[in-house]
Amino acid sequence: MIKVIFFAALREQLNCSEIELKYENLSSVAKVKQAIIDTYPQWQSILESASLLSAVNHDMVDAEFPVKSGDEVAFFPPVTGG
Amino acid sequence: MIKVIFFAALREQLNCSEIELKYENLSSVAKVKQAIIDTYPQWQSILESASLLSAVNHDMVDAEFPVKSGDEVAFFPPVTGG
Amino acid sequence: MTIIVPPNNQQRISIQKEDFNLGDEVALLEADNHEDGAIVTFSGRVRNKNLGLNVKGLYLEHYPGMTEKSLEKIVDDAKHRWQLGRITIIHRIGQLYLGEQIVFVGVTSKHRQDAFAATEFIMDFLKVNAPFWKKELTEQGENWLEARSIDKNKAQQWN
Amino acid sequence: MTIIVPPNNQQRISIQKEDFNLGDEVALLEADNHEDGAIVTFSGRVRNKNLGLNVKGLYLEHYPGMTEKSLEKIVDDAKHRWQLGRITIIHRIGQLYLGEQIVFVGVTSKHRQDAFAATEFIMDFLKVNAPFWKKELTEQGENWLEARSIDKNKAQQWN
Repeated sequence: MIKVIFFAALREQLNCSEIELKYENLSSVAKVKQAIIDTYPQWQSILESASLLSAVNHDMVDAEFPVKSGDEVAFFPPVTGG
Repeated sequence: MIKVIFFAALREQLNCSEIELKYENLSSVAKVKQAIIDTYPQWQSILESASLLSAVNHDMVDAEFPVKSGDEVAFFPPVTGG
Repeated sequence: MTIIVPPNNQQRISIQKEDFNLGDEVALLEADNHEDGAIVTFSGRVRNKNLGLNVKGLYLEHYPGMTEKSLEKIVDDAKHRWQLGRITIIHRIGQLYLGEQIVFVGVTSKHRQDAFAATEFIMDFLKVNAPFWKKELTEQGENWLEARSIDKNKAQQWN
Repeated sequence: MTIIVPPNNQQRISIQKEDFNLGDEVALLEADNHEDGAIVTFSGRVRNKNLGLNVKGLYLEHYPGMTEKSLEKIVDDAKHRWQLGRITIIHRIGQLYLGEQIVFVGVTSKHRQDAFAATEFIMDFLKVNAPFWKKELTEQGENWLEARSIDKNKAQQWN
């Protein structure tokens, strides 16, 4: 399984904070995102926003970063703290 | 008259904190310094130190800065506050 | 308040709902620390204007776990660049109102230029890498803040 | 302590024997100031090593009148370079012991980069233009500190 979590404006747009995906060849962040879109096609335009950031196991990573079963993947808008 | 004051290590080396000079053609900081040396020749090497700074009426100035009667002229080592 | 004196070179990172006292934080950074002559602090507060709307307050969301990890990495990077003593980062979360403190960064060092550089570096990377998000509460309603390109540019200048 | 709230954009320069409280100074800079989200402070203290000698304390001499004038000029220069809110400079004189505070600079601004730059600028020019002199009291005796070329170089970098 892969745990996927959404934050801030993205979570509100999707109206969803967390989903679980079966790990079936989801070997990169990009493939995880595509699997979500395949399951929830109504999220496509929101999840394909160029500005969205992603993290795997609490590290910010890019779309090609490898993912393995048990990982925590997060998607969120650019950060605005401080 | 011109009031001349010395600070910090310079004051201790000269063992003098303040002198007054008659204003007689002391039209620049350099001329004030020369007049002091003429009066106190034992101070020559100390006052001719290249690192000494000077101020006229509370503004840091260089040797060619004009001086007029009634001015307060100060000589001191490089500053070390903060 | 009980003040626990950290050993030298220690760092403290706190993500918290509660307010903090800047004087107490500086006292902690200085306590029993006679090696570091310089201390630089930054603090950020909720101010009353952003994009021309009247701000009543902010709601601050974060990503628990990743936030701490990202701040630890920023602190590690700073310690590799400069000779630093103690470092404290406090970032508040939840509901904050006008004038309230949001963030504190404090750095001690033997030399002032190291303390200045590290404090600004930490803030610049916190702004682009630490997973916090601000929702502004204005008289016209709520809205998530957009990231600013100036912050991205500031962080890139350190490369 | 009675806190007098200064109008915005005001500056405060104090040369004093007495110690000061950093938290109180920050409170003064922030009081009734909802426009400035950023505050940067620098404080310098007597540390225990200089040139390898054990420092017990410092004696700080200054040039009354010129000191205030030189600091006002530095503040004016900073205000021409950046958009600043309130500025406080406190510098102590006389006998100071290990760990005691020597100097405080605090600057508020709408934007953090202005507050960082101005605080460092003020310290850099204070170090080379403000007429203070330090005599160190060490276990080996007293000696006037020599100015450091690094401080001159730091100030020249702002040109």
